Amino acid sequence: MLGLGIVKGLIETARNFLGSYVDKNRLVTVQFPEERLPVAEAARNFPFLIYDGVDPEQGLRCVACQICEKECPPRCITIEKSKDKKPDFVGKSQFYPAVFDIDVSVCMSCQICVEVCPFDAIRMDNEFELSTTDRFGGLLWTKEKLARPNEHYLAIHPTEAAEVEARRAEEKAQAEAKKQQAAVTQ
Amino acid sequence: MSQVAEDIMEISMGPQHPSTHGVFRMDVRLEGERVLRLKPVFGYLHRNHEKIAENASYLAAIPYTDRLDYLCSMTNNWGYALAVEKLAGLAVPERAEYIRVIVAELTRLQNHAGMVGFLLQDMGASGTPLMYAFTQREKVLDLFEELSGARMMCNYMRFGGVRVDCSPEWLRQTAALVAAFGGFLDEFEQLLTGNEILMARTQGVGVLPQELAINAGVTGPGLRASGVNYDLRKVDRYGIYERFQFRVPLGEHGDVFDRYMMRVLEMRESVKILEQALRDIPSGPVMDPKAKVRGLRPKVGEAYARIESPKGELGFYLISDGTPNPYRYRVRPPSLINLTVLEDMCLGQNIADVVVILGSIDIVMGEVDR
Amino acid sequence: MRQMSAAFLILAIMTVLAACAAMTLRGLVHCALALAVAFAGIGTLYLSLGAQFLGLAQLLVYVGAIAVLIVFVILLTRGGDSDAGPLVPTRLPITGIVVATTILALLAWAVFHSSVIHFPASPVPTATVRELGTVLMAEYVLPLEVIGLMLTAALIGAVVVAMKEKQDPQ
Amino acid sequence: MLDGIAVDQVFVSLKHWVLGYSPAAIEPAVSILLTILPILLVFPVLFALTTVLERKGLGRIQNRYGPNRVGFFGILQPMADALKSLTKEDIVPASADRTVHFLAPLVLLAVAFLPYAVLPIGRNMIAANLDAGVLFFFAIGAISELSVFMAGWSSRNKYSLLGAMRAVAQMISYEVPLLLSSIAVIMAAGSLNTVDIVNKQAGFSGIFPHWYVLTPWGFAGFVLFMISATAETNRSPFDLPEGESEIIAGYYIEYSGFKFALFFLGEYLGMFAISGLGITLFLGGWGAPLSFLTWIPSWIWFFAKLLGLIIGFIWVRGTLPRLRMDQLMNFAWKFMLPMALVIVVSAGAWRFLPQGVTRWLISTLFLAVAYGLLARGVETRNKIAKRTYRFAE
Repeated sequence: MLGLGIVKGLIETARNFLGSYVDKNRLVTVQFPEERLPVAEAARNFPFLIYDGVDPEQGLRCVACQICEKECPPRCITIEKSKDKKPDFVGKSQFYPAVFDIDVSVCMSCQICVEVCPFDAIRMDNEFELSTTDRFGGLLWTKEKLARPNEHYLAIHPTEAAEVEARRAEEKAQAEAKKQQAAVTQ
Repeated sequence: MSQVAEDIMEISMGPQHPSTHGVFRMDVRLEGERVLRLKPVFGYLHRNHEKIAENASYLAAIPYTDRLDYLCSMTNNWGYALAVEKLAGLAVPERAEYIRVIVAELTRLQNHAGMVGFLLQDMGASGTPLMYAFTQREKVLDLFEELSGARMMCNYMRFGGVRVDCSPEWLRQTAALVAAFGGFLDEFEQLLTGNEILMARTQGVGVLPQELAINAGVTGPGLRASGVNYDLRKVDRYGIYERFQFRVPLGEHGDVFDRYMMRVLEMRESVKILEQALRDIPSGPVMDPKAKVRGLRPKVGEAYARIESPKGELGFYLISDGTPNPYRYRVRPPSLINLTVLEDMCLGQNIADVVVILGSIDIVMGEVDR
Repeated sequence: MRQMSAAFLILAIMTVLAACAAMTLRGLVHCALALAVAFAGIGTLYLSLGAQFLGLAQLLVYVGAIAVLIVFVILLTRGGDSDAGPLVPTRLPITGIVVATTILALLAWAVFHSSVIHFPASPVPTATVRELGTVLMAEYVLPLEVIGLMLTAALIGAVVVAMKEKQDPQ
Repeated sequence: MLDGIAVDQVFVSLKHWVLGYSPAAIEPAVSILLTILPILLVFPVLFALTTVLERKGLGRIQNRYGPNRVGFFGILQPMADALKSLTKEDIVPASADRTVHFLAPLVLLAVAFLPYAVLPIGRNMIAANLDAGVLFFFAIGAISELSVFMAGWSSRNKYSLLGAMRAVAQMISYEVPLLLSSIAVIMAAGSLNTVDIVNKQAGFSGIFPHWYVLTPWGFAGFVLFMISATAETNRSPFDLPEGESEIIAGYYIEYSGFKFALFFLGEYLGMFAISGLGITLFLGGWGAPLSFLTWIPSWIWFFAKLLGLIIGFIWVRGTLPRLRMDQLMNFAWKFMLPMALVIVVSAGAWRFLPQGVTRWLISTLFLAVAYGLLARGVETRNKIAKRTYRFAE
């Protein structure tokens, strides 16, 4: 019968029209500024550097080993090693980055830098409202803008951060034990 | 002023044409509304993907494969990872194989739904089928974001497994989506498949004969719509596809309606595969522990691996000279090869059909231009 | 002469102007459009005189069909943009004017001396559509059917000619 | 409570009340003005409401909200659209034919407003009670093709020309079924005067009204009338002239700013006018649908039915893809035209057969047989067939 398919189609749109008033999972629109979807835990946008404790300079975990600079596919990270050293969380004196820039306009948030970083110094943030009017300076993030406290990392990626904390605490404990043991043998 | 009616009219559709999927141009010579000649012009989105991959390490090339066919990043990753695993001889743990099948079939669902939505949009249905398809696609993309961190640029697969294991909660959400997808497909078909206007606009339009499809190297739903039984999941049995029971739909006429039905029926088959995969996914590691993340230096040699991506046979050909970056990195783009038969299908058709035929091939310019 | 109402005056001037424009305008499509305006003017004149059916038929047939037909013909034969030749044949304007005035004078004399002018204005016949219909179907049913037949034959003839034309070029 | 008649005639008495104040000399002019002014106000406001209704309706069909930012629930959206179209720059292409380019929207608008003269909006609320009202409506409808052609031709642009030719061809070929499907009603009502047609449908038997749509040939005629009305006003399944995906925006590509808005106003007014005629011919004009509802004023029923038809247009627009040019033409000449003739025959049979079941059976039989044969004709010509698919293991 000629018109039957069209009528069935009309019934289908009518069902959707009425459905959108009746059950919630048909009407899927989220009114963005007022309503916000919860951000997925694993969501990633641009990297940030983690520092322990209070002082971003002292507590910065990054030891400027430049692995992430080499591995980053679009080469958007530029690091300059410092001349002197500072102690890291286990007490070993390490270099630290004098300059650590990420050109956010080049970064494609692929999080390979996070994967290859042996010191858990860089993680992916999920902040996405980052529009700036300044196309060049505004998008070249320096070390100061990138540094974030460890609590922020614990807040946005809880499960992953918990594992990292556990591992670091255990490493610290081992280092302490070795130090006592070294002190005892002296 | 232009010649009119019986004289020849040259029209160039695109690259700013509302219905060429991405930046693509067609120089069409028309007699009245009938197409005499059609010259596809592409290359607007060429980003030198293969040269970049040759200068970068194997690991660094993975995020770039996301951007090949930017609607199905998971299957692109899998194709590349499969090629490198064949080259470097890496084994993949069981659970990772299951996760790969699950995310690949999810990608197929959202790609086919999107394709049908865009096809109807080209036919003039003012966005309704597209909105229904995108509602489902958003649900799949949310799952990808839960799993890999990004909706479309997942960068999820690594050589010898996958980057992150999926949580039981994620598996439960996926099972819920797969269970609801059948209902969506029934509603979708009720709106579209019986529709006389859709049948009139697509049946007998843009016919791709069987031998032309085979000779031109067309693969994927376009080939199966012309009746050729060639699905890499059955031919190559790559990954663990031989463990799942599913069927491959075949068309007879090879016209736009058959290509549309191929997508719909393949979505139903993918739902079957997903149900079986979600049921018997084992636990265990997702990454081969001894596979190094950085500095992969496969031994000298070459490898070609291909998978059944939603667009067709997506192949990666790698030549390694022992250094950390590949000597030659070549992608077999199904969209580009399926596009070569566009003119043969459009000759003699109406200008309104050219847009519909292009929509039925389902091309993504990222993969065509690389 | 009956007292001319304002509306009639405006319509008459509009129609005459449109008719002149249809002759004198340069672009072919402009002429066609001016012609359509003239047809519409005549239609509304009929309406103002109370001949409803005739006025509406005029609007429907002339403006709706014939004007569109002319425009289509111009469009299909690509005449739309070719500018017409010089408007007035420059060589012999005088003889043209002389001939025109003599004919006009002759006509004017005939009209004013004919007996029709002196009749008192006959009452306006109120022919409603219903009576037209019954008369058409009663007394004049044969001519109506013959015309119908002729029109259909013309229609089929046109289709056959168009069909043959489409076969030839192949 | 005000008795029904007063409320029903509130506008008529309002007009007479105002007329009383005007000096005698210009009384006819003032009375004409008082009839025209409401039409010029009410329908553009209805146009504004319909744009919001359309976008929200389409939105809800597609499971999204539709405009809800401007004003409460998006009510002020048409104000925003109007302001936008007013402030937008009005670009006229250099090669365009300026006068015709400028005149096209004006002619379209004039022709769009004229048909309202013969539509009976309420009990004795009709602008011009012409003896041949329906004929006037179709005469004016025929002129709108000229304005579409003027717009398409004067923009001197390939796409707009293609769009104009498509539009004119479509309008001409769908005018014939439009006329023929209304002939059945004129035959049954025995008059071309719209008020007579409405009065003929005014009676009630039991609680059901004597509307023509409730007779078999009337229902088929109404469906046919609405399909050709959709085609006549270039609305959804037939919006080929502005087929976005093929030839961008058809004949009004080169119009921007306020002229573009005028085209939309013209299109929507055309839609209301044809729906108004559909209501008058088939749905009993301002008659109440059920006998016990006659206390509601007559003009409310007219606008309620108009709203119903507008919702129908929006609903169809949200569902159906577009027809191709040749299919559209075939459908008009090979399905709609013969079907309309069969409707006329069935209406004739209905008129001369005695009351009761036989009348129903025979006229429905005419229609069913014709529909079956013609539908099969459409399907074989377009080679439409349900298909089954085989699966390989």
